[in-house]
Amino acid sequence: MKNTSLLGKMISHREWLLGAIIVLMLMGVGYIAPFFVTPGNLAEAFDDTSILIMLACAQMLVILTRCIDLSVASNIALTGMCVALFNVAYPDTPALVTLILSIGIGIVLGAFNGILVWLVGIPSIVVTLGTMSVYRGFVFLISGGEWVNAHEMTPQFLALPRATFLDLTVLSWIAIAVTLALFVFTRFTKTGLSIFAVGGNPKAAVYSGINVGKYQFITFCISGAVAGMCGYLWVSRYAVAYVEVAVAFELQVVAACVIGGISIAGGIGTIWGAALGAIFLGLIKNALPVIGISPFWQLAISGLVIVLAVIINSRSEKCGGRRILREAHQ
Amino acid sequence: MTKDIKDLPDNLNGDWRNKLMRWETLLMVFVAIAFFTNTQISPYFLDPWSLSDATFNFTEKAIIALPMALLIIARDIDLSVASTIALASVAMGFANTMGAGPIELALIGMAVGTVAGFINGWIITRFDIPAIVVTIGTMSLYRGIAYIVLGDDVYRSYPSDFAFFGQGYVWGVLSFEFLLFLCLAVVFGILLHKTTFGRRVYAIGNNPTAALFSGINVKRHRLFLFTLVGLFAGIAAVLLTSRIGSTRPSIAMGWELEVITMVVLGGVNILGGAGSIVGVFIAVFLMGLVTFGMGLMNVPGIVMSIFTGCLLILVIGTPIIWRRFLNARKMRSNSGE
Amino acid sequence: MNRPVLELRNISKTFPGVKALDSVELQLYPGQVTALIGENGAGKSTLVKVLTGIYAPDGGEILIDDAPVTMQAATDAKRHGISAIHQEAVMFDELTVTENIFINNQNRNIFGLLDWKLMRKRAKTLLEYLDVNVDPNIPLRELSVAHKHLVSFAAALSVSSSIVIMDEPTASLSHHEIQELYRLVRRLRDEGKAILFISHKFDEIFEICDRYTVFRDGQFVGSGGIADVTQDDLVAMMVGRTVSQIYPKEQTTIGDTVMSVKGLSHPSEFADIDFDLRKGEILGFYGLVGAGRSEVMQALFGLTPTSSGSMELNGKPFKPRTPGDAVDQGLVYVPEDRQHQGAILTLPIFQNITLPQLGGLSRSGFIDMAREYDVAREYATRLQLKASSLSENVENLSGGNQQKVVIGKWLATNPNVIIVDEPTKGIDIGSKAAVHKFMGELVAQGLSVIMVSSELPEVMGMADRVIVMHEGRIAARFERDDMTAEAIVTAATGA
Amino acid sequence: ADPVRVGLVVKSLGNGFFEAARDGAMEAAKEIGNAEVIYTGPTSTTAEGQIESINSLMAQRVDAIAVSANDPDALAPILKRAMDRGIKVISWDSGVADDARIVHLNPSSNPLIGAMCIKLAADVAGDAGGEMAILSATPTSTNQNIWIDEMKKVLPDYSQLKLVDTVYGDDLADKSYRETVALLKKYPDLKVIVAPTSVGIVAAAQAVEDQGKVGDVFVTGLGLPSELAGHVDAGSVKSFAIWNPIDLGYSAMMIAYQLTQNDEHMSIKAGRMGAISFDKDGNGAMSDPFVYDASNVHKFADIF
Ligand SMILES: Nc1ncnc2c1ncn2[C@@H]1O[C@H](COP(=O)(O)OP(=O)(O)OP(=O)(O)O)[C@@H](O)[C@H]1O
Ligand SMILES: Nc1ncnc2c1ncn2[C@@H]1O[C@H](COP(=O)(O)OP(=O)(O)OP(=O)(O)O)[C@@H](O)[C@H]1O
Ligand SMILES: [Mg+2]
Ligand SMILES: [Mg+2]
Repeated sequence: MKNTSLLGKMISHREWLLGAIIVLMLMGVGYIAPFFVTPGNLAEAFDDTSILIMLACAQMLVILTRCIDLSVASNIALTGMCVALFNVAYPDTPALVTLILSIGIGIVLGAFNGILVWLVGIPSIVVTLGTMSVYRGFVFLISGGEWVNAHEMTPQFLALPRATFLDLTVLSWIAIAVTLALFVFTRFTKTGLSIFAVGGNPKAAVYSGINVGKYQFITFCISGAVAGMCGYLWVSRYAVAYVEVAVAFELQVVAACVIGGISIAGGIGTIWGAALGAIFLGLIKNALPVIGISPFWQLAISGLVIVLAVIINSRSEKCGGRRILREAHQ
Repeated sequence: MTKDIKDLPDNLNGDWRNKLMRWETLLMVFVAIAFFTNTQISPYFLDPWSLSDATFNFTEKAIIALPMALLIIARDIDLSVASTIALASVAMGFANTMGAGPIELALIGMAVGTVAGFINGWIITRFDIPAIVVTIGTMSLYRGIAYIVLGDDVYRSYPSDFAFFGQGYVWGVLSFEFLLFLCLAVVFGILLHKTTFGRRVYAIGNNPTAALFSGINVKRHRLFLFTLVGLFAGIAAVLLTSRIGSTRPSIAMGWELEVITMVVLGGVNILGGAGSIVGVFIAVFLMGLVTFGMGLMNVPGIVMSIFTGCLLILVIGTPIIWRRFLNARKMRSNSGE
Repeated sequence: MNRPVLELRNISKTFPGVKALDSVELQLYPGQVTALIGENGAGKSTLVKVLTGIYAPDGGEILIDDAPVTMQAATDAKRHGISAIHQEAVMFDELTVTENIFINNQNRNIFGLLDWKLMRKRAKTLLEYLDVNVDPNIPLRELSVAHKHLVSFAAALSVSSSIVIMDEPTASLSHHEIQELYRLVRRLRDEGKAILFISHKFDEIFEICDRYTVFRDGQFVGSGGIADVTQDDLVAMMVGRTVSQIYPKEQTTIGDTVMSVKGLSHPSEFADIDFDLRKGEILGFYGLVGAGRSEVMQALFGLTPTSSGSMELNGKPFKPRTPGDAVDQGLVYVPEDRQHQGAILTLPIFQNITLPQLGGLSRSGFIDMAREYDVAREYATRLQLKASSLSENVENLSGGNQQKVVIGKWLATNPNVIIVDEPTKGIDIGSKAAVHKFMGELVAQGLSVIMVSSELPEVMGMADRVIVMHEGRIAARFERDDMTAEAIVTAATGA
Repeated sequence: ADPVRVGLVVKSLGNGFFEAARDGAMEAAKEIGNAEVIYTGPTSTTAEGQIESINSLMAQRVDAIAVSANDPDALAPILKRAMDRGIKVISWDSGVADDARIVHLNPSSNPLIGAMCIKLAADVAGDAGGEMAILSATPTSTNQNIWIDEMKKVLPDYSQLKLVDTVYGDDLADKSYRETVALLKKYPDLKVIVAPTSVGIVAAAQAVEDQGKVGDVFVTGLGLPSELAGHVDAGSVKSFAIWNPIDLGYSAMMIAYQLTQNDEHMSIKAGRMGAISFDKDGNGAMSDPFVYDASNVHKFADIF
C-alpha cells in the first residue's frame, strides 16, 4: 500500500493538464510574438489577471458548498465606488485603511447574501441574481450616476496596486498571498475541510454535526471580502469608478472555476485549479490582441476554449473508478 | 396517521393544488399592488396604447421564459439564449442580404436558434456536463460568432413586410408579438400541466436517475428541451430583429439573466422539480407593470433593477418564511393535542 | 442490574402528517447490547436521529448518567459520548478515507493547523483494528459499498464514546464482514460501552444482543432480556399479529424458456453471463455485495451498454438500448436503491406508480387523470400500501411502503419478466412477507422473476434455481433440489 | 398652459459628457420658461435600453424627444412610431436614420472632427512622425466609426504618421486600458494613440502613465477637460479636442422646443447659439471642436 504523496493529492492530473495547456499556449504565443514571453511582460499579464485569480479562488469556495455567487462583480462596483467616494471625501486616508475598509464593505455585502442563503434558505443563485441587480443599482444611487475620475483620487489611493516589489506589482503579490492563504485555509483548517464536506454531501454533513448553512454563510463572507478588496484594487488600478465597473465579470469568474475543474455540483475542486483556470482565461485575454487576432474573434475563441475545456475535464473525470473484473485484467 | 389505501379519500391532487394556489395568489397580490400604485402615480398609465407599447419591452423575453421554465423545472438551465438571439439575428441579416423574403427570414432565424439549442443540448447530454457550465461557454461562443460575421458592421434594411412580426398589430392595440405570447403561454400551460411530456419533465426535474430507471429517455427529453429553448430564442430573435429593424452583434445583451429572473419570480424552483406556467405568466406581468410604472416616473433602468432584485428575493423568500412559520405552528398544535 | 447510562423518557417527534415517535422510552446499559426492533416506519431511525441531535424532539427527556441533557446538533451528541453509525451511509465520496474518519474530530499541530500526518497514522491503526484493508489516502468513492460502511464504523470509533448506536449496520455487508462486525460489537461491549443495535435480522439479534426494545408505529411496546423471548414473541410484538410463513413459495408449474442470455460481457464489470429464464419461475442471483449482480441486471434493463453477448426475450432478439426499450418488451427492473433509483421521492404516490406507463394512460399525449388515479389506487390496494393519501409524496412513507410503490409502478405495466434487486433490503418482516407473498402470486400468474438477493434464507426460500456470482462472473448454478447453504456461500466467496 | 416636455435621451447615464449636455438643456428650458427637460437613458450603451426609455417617454406623451442614439437603425422603428403619435423627434450628437427624426444636430461637422484628431496627432508626433493607433469605443458606435473614416481620409496628407492598428475598448474603462497596454506591447515604437471617445482617452492616458511611457507615447483625441486635467498635468496627454457639450445640450433642447411650436426646420433659432441651419436631409452642425491643452484645461475642468 503506497502512500499517495501530499503533492499528488494537492495537484491532481487535471491541474497538470491545465498547466501543460497554459505552457503550450505560452510557447505558441511566444513563437508568434516573442516579446510576450519576456519576464516583464508575463509579470504584467499576471498583474492584469490578478483580480480574476483572487475572485476565482474565492468563488471556488462558494461553489464547493453547492452555491454560486453571481453578485461579485456588483460587489466590486459598489465597494469600489464607496471607497472612491470615501477617498474624495477624506483624501488623507492611508491606502491601507482604504484597503481594510473595502474588505469590510465587501464582507457586509457578502454576509447579506450569506444570511439570505443560510437563515432564510433561498437558493443562492436566486439570492445573488437579486443582489447582483440591487448592489449595482446602489452604485448608481450613491454616486448619482457620476464617475469618479483619476484626478479626483489621491496619489496614495492610486499608488497601492501599482507599487512594485521584486519586479511584481503589489496587486500581483496580493493575489499570490490570497491564493496561498486560501490554499492553507482549504487544506489545513477545520473550516476548510467542513466546506468540502458541506458541498460533497450536505446530509452527511448534518449528520457529522456540520452546520451546512453556516459554512455557506462563511464562504459568502469570504467571497464578499475578496470581492470588496478587489473593488478597491480595481478602481485604483484603472483609476476610475463608475456604475458599470466590472459588468458581467461574474461570468468570467465562474468560467475560470469551471475551466479549473471545480465541480458546479459542489465538493470537488482545488485552489490551484481555480487559479489556473483564471490564469488561462487571463492569458487568452492578454495574448489574443498581441498576436494580432482581430478583436472580433476574441469572444468566440474564449467561448470555444471554455466549451472544449469542460469537455476535456469531463472526459478525464470519467476514466478511473471501480472495476469488478480486476482479475480478468491481470 | 397512516391508513390502508382503501380508506383513503378520493381527492385528486388537492393538496399540491392548494399549495400552488397560494403561490400564485401571492404573485397576484403583488400584481394588484403594482397596478394600483401605477394608477396612482401616473395619469398616463391607463391608456390602452401606452399599455400596448409597454408590452413590447418584455414580450420577447417572456416568450423565451416559457420553454426556459420547462428547462429549469427539468433541472437544467440555458445561459446562452441572448447569444442565440444574436446569432439567429445575424443569420437573418445575412440571409436578407442574399435576398430572402420575410417568411424565409423568420424560418432561418428559428432554424438557427434551434440548431444552437440543439448543440447546447447535445454537448450537455453527450458528455454529461452541467448545463450552466456548457452554456456559459456557448454564451461567449455564439455571440462571438456573431461578432466574427458582423464585426463593426450592421445589417439593416429588412423588407418592409418583415416589420410585421415585431411591429404589427393584429387587432386594435393588440400587437402580433403579444398575441403570439398569449397563445404560446396557453400552449405551454397545457403542455406542462396536462400532457405526458409535462409529467415527465417534472419527473426528470425531481429525480433524473429514478426517471431514467422508470424508462424515461432522460437524455432525449433534455435534448429536446434545449432544442425547444433554442427554437424560442430563434423566435424571439425574429421578433426583436423585426421590431428594431436592424442587427448588431450586441443585440439582446444581458437578456439571459432577465429571462431567468422572470422564470424564478414565477415560482419555478431554480433547483428543478417544481413550478407552473401560470406563475411564470403572472410574473411576466408583474415585472412588466413594475418596470412600466417606474418608467413613467423616469426612474433609470438601473434603479428599477434594485426593485426587481428586491422583488425577486422577496417573492421567493416570503413563502419560505411563511411555510416555516406554518410548519412551526402545526408542530406546536400537533404536540399539544 | 446496574444503572442505565442513557435513558429516554416520553420522547415524541412529529413530522407533518406522521407521529414518528409517540412518548417512547429506552434504556441502554453499559456493557450490554440492546436491540431495537420494529417494522419499517416504527420510528427506529427517527429515534437515532433524536439521540444524535439531528432532530429536536417535540417533547420528553434524554438522561445521560441520570442528568438531563439537550441535543441541539450532532456535535452535542459527540460531547455527551454518543457516536452513531447511521442507516444511510452518510459519508463524503470526494474526501479521502482519512478525511472521512476525522471529519469532526481533527488533530491539530502546534500552528493550529490540521495535522494530516498524525491523522493518517491514526486512520491506519483504526482500519487495522477493524480488519479493513483500504488505503486511508484514497477518496471514498473508490471503495465498495461495504467498505464505505466499514469506514463509517471507523469514523464512529475515532471518537471515544460510551454509547455506540448502529442502525442496520449489516444491511450491506457480506457474510465474512458480518462476522467481523460481531467480533467488534462484542469487543466494544466488553470494553463496557452501551450499544444500541438496530436490525431486521433475527439471527443477528439472537446472536449478539443482550436486551431488546420493540417499537410499533412510533410507540413503545416492550423491552426485556433476549434470553427470555423467542423469535415468535418478538414478531408478535412488532406486528401485533403472528406471521405464519415467511417464505410462501408456492409450487408453480414452470413453463418454457422466456428469456435467454448468452455470453453477456462488459469491459470492466462482468463477463460471460449465460442463463435461461423460464415462465413462472423465480431465478435467484446470489453473491456478495459487489459481485456485479446489479450491473448485469442493469445491462438487461438497457441501462449499461454491453461489449458482447446476445439476449432473446419471448423468442425474439432482445437488445435494449434504453430502459424504455426493455419496458416496451415486457422486462422491468426494481432497483436496489429505492431512494435514488426506484422512486421519485418528491412526487406523489400516484404519479410514481403511473410514471412508466403514462403513454398508455393518455390520449394523444394528454393524461387521463381519472384513469391514472384508478390505476394507482388499484395497485396501491393490491400491495396494501399504507399512506395518508395517494397524493402524498413518497418521501413521507416508510422504507417498506416506498418499496411497495416501486414494485407497484412496475407491475402496473403488466410485464413478463420482472427483475427485483434486493427487494427486501432494509424492509421489516411484515412488509417482507408481503413482498414475498406477492412474488409468489406473480409467478403463479405466469410471470418470470429474477431476484437478486444477498440474503441466503431469502434466496433459498424463494428461488427455483440460483445462480451465484463472484467478481463479475458466474461461479455456480444450483437447482432447487441441490441447494445447500454451504455450497452457495462457498461459490460466492470464490473459494 | 402645460409646459412643453422634452425627453432628452442620452447614450448612457453617468457619462460626464451627457451630464454636461443635460445642464445645457436645463439652462435652455429655464430660458424658455414654459418647458421641462426629462433626462433619461440606459446605464450601459445599448439600443434596447434606449428603446425602453423612449417607450416610457411616449407613454407620458412628451411633446418632443431629443436622442443621442446608441444605434442609428435599431431606434428608427420606435422613433417613427413616436412621430406617428405626434411627438417631435430630433437626434443630436449621435444620429439616427434620416426618416426617423426631423433633424439631426451634429456636434460639429464630421470631416472637421476627423481632421482635428489627425492634426492633434501630427502635432504631438512632431516632424519626425511615427506610428499611430486608434482606440475606439464599441465597434458599433455610429459617430466613432464615421470619425475614424474621416481620419483615414485625411491621413494621406500626413505622410509622417503611420496608422498601425485600430482597437476597441467598448467604452469600458478596463477593456480600453487593456487594449492600450496591448498596443504598447505590440508596437514598441508607437508614438500616438488617438481615442475619439471620452472613456477611451482617459483609460489610454492612465495606461500610458502606468506603463511608464509618458514622453514616448502621447494620447490625444476627444475628451472632457474635467476628466483629462490630471493627465494633461501628468504629461500623457498634451492636447485634445472637444466641442462644448453644454452648448450641444442647450441647442438640442432649443431645437426640440422650436419644433413643437412650428414646423419650420430649415433654419432654427437656438437661443444664444443663434440660428442653426439644416440641409435638405435635416443635418445641421453646431460648432467646431475646441482644442484644450495645459494652458486652458484647468479653466474648463470646473465647467464640464
Ligand atoms: N424527515 C421526515 N419527514 C417526514 N416523515 C418522516 C421523516 N423521517 C421519517 N418519517 C416518517 O416517520 C416514520 C418513522 O420513520 P423511521 O425512519 O424512523 O422508521 P424506521 O423504524 O427506521 O424504519 P426502517 O426500518 O424502514 O428504517 C415513518 O412513517 C416515516 O415515514
Ligand atoms: N465504489 C463504488 N462507486 C460507485 N458506485 C458503486 C460503488 N460500489 C457499488 N456501486 C454501485 O452500487 C450498486 C451495487 O453494486 P455492487 O457492486 O454492490 O453490485 P452487486 O453485486 O449487485 O451488489 P448487491 O449485492 O448490492 O446487489 C451498483 O449500482 C454499483 O454501480
Ligand atoms: Mg430506519
Ligand atoms: Mg447490487
